[in-house]
Amino acid sequence: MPYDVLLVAIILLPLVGSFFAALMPANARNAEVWLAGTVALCCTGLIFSTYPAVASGEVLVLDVAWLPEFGLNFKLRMDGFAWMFSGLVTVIGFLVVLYARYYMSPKDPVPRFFSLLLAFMGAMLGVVLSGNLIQLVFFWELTSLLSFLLIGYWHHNAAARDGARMALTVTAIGGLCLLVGVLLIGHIVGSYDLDKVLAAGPVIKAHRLYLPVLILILLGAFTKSAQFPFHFWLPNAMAAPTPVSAYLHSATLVKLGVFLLARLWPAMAGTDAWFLIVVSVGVSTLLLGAYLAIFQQDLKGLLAYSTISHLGLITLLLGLGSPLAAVAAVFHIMNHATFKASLFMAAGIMDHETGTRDIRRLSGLYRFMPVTATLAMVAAAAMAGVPLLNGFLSKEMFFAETVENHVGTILDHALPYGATLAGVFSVAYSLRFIHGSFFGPPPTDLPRVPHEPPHWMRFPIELLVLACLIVGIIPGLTVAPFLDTAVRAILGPSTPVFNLAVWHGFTLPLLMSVIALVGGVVLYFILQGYLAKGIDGPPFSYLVKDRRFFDEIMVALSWRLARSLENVLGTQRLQPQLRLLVGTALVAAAIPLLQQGMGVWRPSRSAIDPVLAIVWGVGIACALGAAYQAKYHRLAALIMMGGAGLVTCITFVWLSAPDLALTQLLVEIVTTVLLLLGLRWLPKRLQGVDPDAREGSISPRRLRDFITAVMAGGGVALLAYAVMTRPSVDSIKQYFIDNAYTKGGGTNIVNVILVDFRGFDTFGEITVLGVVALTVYALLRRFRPAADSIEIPEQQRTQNRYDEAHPNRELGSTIAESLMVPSVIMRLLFPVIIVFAVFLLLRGHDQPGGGFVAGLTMAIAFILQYIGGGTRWVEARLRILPVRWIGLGLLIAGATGAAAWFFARPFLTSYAGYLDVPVIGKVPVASALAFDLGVFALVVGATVLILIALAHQSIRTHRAARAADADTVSSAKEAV
Amino acid sequence: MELIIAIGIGTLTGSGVWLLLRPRTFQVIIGLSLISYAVNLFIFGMGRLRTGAPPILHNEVVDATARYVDPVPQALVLTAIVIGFAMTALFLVVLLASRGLTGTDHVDGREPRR
Amino acid sequence: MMAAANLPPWAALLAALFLFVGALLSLIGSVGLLRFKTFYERVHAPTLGTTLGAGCILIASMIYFSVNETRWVIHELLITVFLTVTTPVSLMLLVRAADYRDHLEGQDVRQDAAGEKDASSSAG
Amino acid sequence: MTPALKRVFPFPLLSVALFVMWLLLNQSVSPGHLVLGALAGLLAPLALKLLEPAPARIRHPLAIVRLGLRVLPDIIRSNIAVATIIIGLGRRNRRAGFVDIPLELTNANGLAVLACIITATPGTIWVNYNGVTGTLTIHVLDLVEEQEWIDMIKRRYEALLLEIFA
Amino acid sequence: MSMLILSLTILFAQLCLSIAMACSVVRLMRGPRAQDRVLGLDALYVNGTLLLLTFGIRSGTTLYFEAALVITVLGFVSTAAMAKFLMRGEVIE
Amino acid sequence: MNAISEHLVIAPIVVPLFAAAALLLFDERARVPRVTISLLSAFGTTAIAIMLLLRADAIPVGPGGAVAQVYPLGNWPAPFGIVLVLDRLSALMLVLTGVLACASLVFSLARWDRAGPYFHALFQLLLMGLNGAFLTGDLFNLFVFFELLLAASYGLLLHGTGLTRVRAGLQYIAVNLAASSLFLIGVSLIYGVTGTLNMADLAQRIPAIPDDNRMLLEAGAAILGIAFLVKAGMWPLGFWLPTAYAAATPPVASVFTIMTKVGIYVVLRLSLLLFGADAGASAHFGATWLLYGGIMTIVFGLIGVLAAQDTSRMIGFALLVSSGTLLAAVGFGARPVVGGALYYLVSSTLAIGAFFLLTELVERGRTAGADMLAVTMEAFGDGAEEVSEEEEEIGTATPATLAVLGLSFLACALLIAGLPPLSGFIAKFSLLTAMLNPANLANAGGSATAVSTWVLLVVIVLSGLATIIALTRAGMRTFWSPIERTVPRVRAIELLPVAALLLFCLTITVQAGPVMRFMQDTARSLELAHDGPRGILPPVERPAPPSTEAQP
Ligand code: NA
Ligand code: NA
Repeated sequence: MPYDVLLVAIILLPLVGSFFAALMPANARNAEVWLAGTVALCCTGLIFSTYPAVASGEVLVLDVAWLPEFGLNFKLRMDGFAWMFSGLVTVIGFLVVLYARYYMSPKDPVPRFFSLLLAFMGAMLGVVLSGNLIQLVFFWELTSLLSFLLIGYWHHNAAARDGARMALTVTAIGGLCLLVGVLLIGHIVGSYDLDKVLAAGPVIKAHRLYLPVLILILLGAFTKSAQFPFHFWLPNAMAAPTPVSAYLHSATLVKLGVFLLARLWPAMAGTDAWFLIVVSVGVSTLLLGAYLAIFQQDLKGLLAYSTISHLGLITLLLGLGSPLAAVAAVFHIMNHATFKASLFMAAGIMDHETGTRDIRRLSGLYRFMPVTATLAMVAAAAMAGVPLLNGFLSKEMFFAETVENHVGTILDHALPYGATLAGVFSVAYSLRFIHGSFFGPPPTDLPRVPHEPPHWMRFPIELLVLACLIVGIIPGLTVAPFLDTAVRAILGPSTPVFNLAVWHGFTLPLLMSVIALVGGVVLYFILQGYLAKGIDGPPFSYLVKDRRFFDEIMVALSWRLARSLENVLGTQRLQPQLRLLVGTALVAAAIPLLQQGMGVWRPSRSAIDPVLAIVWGVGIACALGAAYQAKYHRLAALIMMGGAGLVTCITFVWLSAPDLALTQLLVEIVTTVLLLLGLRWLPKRLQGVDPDAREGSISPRRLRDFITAVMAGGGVALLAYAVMTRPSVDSIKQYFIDNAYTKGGGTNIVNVILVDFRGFDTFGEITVLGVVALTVYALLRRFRPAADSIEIPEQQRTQNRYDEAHPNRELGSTIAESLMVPSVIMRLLFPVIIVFAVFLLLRGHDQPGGGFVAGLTMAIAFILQYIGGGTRWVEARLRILPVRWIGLGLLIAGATGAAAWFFARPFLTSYAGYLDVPVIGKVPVASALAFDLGVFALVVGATVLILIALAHQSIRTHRAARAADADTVSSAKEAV
Repeated sequence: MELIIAIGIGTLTGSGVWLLLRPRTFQVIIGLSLISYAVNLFIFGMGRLRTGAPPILHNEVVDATARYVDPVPQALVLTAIVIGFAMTALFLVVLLASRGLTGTDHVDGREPRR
Repeated sequence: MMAAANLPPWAALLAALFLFVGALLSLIGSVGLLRFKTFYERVHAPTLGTTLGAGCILIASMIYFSVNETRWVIHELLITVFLTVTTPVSLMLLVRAADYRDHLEGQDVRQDAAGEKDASSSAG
Repeated sequence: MTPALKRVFPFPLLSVALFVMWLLLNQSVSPGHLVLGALAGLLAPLALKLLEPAPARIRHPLAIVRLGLRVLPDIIRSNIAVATIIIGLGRRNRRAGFVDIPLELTNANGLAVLACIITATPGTIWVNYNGVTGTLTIHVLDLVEEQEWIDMIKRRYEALLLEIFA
Repeated sequence: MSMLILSLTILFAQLCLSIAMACSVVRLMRGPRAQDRVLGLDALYVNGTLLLLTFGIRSGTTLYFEAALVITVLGFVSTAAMAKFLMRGEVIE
Repeated sequence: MNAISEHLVIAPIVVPLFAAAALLLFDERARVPRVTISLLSAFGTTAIAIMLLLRADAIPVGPGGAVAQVYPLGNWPAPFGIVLVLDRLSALMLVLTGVLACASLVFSLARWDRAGPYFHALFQLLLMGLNGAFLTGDLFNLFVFFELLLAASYGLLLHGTGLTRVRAGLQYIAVNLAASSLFLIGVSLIYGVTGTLNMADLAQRIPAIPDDNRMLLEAGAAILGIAFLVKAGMWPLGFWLPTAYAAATPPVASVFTIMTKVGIYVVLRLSLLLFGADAGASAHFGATWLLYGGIMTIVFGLIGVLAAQDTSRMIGFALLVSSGTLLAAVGFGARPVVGGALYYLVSSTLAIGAFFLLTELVERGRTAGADMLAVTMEAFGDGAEEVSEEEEEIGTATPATLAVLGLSFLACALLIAGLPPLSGFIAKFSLLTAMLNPANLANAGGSATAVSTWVLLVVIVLSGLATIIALTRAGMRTFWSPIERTVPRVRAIELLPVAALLLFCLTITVQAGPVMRFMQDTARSLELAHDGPRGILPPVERPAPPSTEAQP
């Protein structure tokens, strides 16, 4: 198999496997295991098959362009280090799969488990094999996500949920830091390619952004590897099923942080900052983790803190910056993976067989499960650094490195003591793990009767423990070449010669080991009394409950702070929003004016016309009056608005815009009727009772609004004046004037623009009208009036009472009398207005008028009948289907536009010509007229629909009110 | 003349904005209407003002000497009027629906807390 | 401003006369609207403008355009007709409305002459 | 009028009026507009027919002209009268008031014409018509003698209207 | 000369009509009752129409005629609607 | 103008229009024909949009810009008549609109289209408005289409009515009406100073504007910009957005996702076209404001994402984040950033659109008030620490529906938060790397980076984090809730659109290379969009000589 295919296969196999695992039925436990196991084994095989090449120093590469624009290639890159790591991932992955077969309950939904596990394996391999830093981050984030899902596998369990979320939050923060760090590396190096980045070490270290990059990358690594102060998520992740813990939290996921440190070691390590930060974090984690591990009552908790401690150890080693330390780090990565995975599995077996992981309740299990106990003891001994086991070797190398002098600071000098102390702690907790659970009197009151697990469940542990032993006894023959291959990939030519041997003679490190062993045993027996009291955690630990602390910070930041900030920075009320809108627009417009000078003050281009001035005096009075009255005197405001509208309309006439005047006027009329129709549904408001005024203060809000209004008015006036007093610019208008008749076939230039030059605008505009009409109709169909406006208006009630009180009158005769004459006239006007509408429609192209004006006129003709005769009366006689009018109007206008296609012209291309009709003579024929007809139909339909839909509410609610009355009457009768 | 129109536009805008910022829906709709008058006049003014020069051709020939007012803003205003009308209608119905469903005519659909 | 300046004097003067009378009448009507004390009196005032006032101005317009364009320009007649037909509608309705509203507030309208109170005029 | 013609021209006067209106609106008597005007006169009344207006049978179309000639000077006279009142030249002790007038006219169209006349004439305004009692109430700006108004309205206008709309 | 007189008369007439509009708007603002305001608006419309007619004479074009016609034919609709609203509390029943 | 294909440009506007008109002629009860028309139109429009995209992509980017086709409506030449302009950007937006619309429409067929009358007609008209806004090359015509799409959106937002919708609708409409007034003032001011409405013509005239008119032009552009930014939801103009979108029915909210993008589209197009590097004294006008406004929008959005109590509102805020990111990217201005932003636009629009659909399906099985409860439980603890020993450590099987919903939720969350493996990550990465290396990664060489870039970078990263936290919270309380929930009844046509949208995201992830190449070409063509031989304006001297040639 060519290497590139092989590399892809290594990544793809688990991912594809994950997909198929997800599809299996919920109880297909064995099938899942077969699938997952096969995948893991295949991957292992593939990885091992590359060993000869890798061992010879070759770097296998697959490079596929993915996002070449931004330097992101899909690049897989297998060197010695990646080989070692990927091997670890797949081998332990296989063992965990096997173990999980027996660990998971038949009732557990295994497809999800194995699917996630395989996906995780794929993501891990993706990180490890990444040859592009962005791709590395890509898979890195994926591992965070999948670990979240795996920790939360038993999501009905609150601890699992919280642990998962905490893990995700912490590692996601780290992941984002890493992303930024990597982006900065790209910025510095000019590439995200790992090879290029590793080669650019000196450039990076010399760059002014080195420190930020370093900190960001380290944040990514430390959060992932649970380094102090980000260690707290790992113990909380122990709510995951044990196979997950064994896999993620010993061998793989948490190793990614140190993997990254090692991977970027050539590019980043070796500076003072690196040493200071990495070593101090490493040593704190090492000590803190080990110390806290002693006091855990949960087997898995103990292992979690121990893992933290060991990761601290590896971090520390990588921080030292010496090649030998790097060798030790890589070696310990392997060793820790083997013994910690086996210990997790052992803890899981105990949990599985006894129903608890609480060291306080476990005791004397050796009698029930001697084989497991023996295996666990060997693994724990490896963890404690007992000679002849692999842990001893790497720990000795570690001790030796701490003794070396690196940069000569206090920290450097203090390291041996710290290391020894950590050794003492680790012996103590290892002893506690073994002694607390396997020795002592037989356990009482366990949920289950303990016994040995099935053999195949123990098999992974046996294999791993065997590895511990072999490596521990004959390292040079077994692990040395692999280690060398891995380390060479990191250190390259500077790889030191190292000698893996059990016995180096009586050295300082050996002394440290002895002190650690003896001290650890002593410490354990001193602490036994305290531990037996059953307190979870070290003395005074109740003061700092990291999980609670984390939760509270999260809630405070992400919820309480966010909510109060949202209220400060935003609002859900309309008034402030509008105020901001107006204010922002004011500021936006003011900035260029203020920056470049106003240039506004020029004399008017024409003299002040006293008549127009008086007319505008009227208009201004109306505008101000409307603003003043709109709250308490709605009708008055409406009337004044009408006045302002009239003045606007007169202005249009004055300033040569007859079409505008016509349209404005008609719209004015329809709007007035519309608002009047709405007025009936608004609440009564009496002057003096102001629901919006706050007691005893002239509202500063009103003052602010007043200033805003004045500024907005002034601003708009200023802009208008500035433009109007400037000479006109070279405008597109001349084209319209020149071509309106010759090419547009009409003399009314405005109308020709509307239906021809810019007919598309009109097309859109009528569609808007149609849409609004439909919306209004839809909304009103479900209209529900407020309780206090359901009643028939007071006037009508009085008049009805009057009619009922007089014997010779019947209900409604008052209104009939009042409307008798007006309705006769209104009816008579119906055909007149229709003819008028047709007139306006037909002449539009040449004179003021047009489809819209005609349509409104027609609509008013209808409305007038409704006003005069009432809804029922009209609808008994006229059947108007306004929605059809709208649809028809759209169709006509659209079809007129589309007709041009048949003449191979663009949409809306017009045709204007003359038709010779006998007797009558030449008749102008313009497609624009057909278009205007569409406009007309639509406007009629829309306007009538809106008005009538609103008018119908009255009779609907009258009906309802009457029905309610009848109900009360009948119920009263029943009561009697 | 420009001055009068500018002051008129300003007053309409100012009154409209004042109403726009008021708490009652009816005030807002009147405000929007006043603003739309102002905007229409503003657009219209952008073609510069001219008396007695309506954009209607005489005798069906373009008289090069005749100076017509700029027809483009007029066409724009016509479109704006129509759309403004539609929107006023819509806003009215929505405010009525809001009044019906919430029982109040406050713009936020609830009476302000005291 | 005047687009055509070739009106014969008689026409110009006649048009001016009608215009003068019409505008004055309309103004007087509106002054009346302002001066009268009660609604029922005020309601009479605008009719000055809608009848003779408008009529005179329309006649002036007809004279002006007919002479100016040397053809009958009499479409102003339409305005006259429509004014006569439509003004009464709103006035009648308005009077009826005032009648009811007074009634509602307990004022006996038929005897009432003065002393209208400014009650809240907003309805709805 | 034959029933067929009646169906085509339900309101002949209206048809004529609309035809004239069309020509006036277009300021043209070109053949095209004559046709269109005829169409308007033909079709638009059908819209009115849908509304089922009160039947209006006009007996004496010429009486309409007479009525117009009678109303016109009245309006001019009233204009002057009201104008004098407004500028303060009227009598000091002017009294405004309501006048009830018993009417014989019951046709809705006739009443409508009367209403227009009364309201259009400055100084008088139509207030109410009680359909049960047949009483018309008007408001008069300068009420000298109630009976004088009653007589004038009945004699000058109602009589003619009764003649037109029997 | 006669044209000058006519011009001056037109100006006078326009001033009269615009002052008439101002009077109407004073009534419209002052009320005191809603019917007075509506009446004011009605008068404002009429005066506005007449002003447009004089403007037509002043500019010598009949193009503004339609605007005036529309006010007379349809302008009463809004005042009528207002009156009906005052009378019945509803425009369309 | 002979081939039918030439007229294809206008089809995205006309097809929905005719569909809407036809829908109005059918009775409300005739469901089958109405649904058929609606679907045919939506899918047909989308297919046409894809064809147009291919056509636009075939035009090489050169000094003359890269306008694929100019369609003169009414056969009037630019700048006098209105023209439609097809280029990469407009085609891209058309396709995006179409895809989102198809998904929402199909989704709505399960139940929502019957929540009120005229859903399909309004939907088609919204499509018409959107497509028109994307295609038009005329500033005032843009206003018309804006109003059209707004009007339809008002109708659709209020579809189904009810208290929340009406209350939100009132705000939405009031704000947008005020903004429309600003639009008009801005457009007319620009016309008053430049004498043209055609965008390309404007771009040509702006450099030559005399200095004593320039401030008016800029004031007009600023006012116009405010109107667009209201639509885009920029802080402090976008507070209405989360409320309105949360209130809308899910398919409507989903299709609304594209509406914020209309504002951004216009800002992008106009700021590069009118105020690009060649705009003389007005070059880069407003860019700084966009940058800072965008940053503030992201900040506000991320705060809102955290503070939101229900998922739809949260998505609304995520939409603000997306808007802010895009605005800031537009303000940033560099071509690779714009290219990255376009990719981000597509990815985030599809993701948020899918999420709006999904949320309703997910929430269907939940009891009201569960959201609030979950938050308070998290905040004040629910005694979960005392996990009982005996608690059975055995999982519960997830029903298939829930599993699919959960997976989709996860996918949406990843997309929005910008986490791998979907396009969200690619988008965010592209933006960030382009920001850091605005010239080119290869010769970045540690060039100096402005403070605003760092701020933007931090804010974008933080927004991702906030999204992760908030969506984890939302997802956990939805899918991992200890509160008993019924499995929602979900129909296949409801899941299908969500899946399709997510699949689309997956496709652009895998095909990131070619897609990004297209985006970069788009960005480049926007920069080069000056009038040239293939440009929008005819190569004639202005003013055009009056031609006596008769119109056909
Ligand atoms: Na040392
Ligand atoms: Na124990």
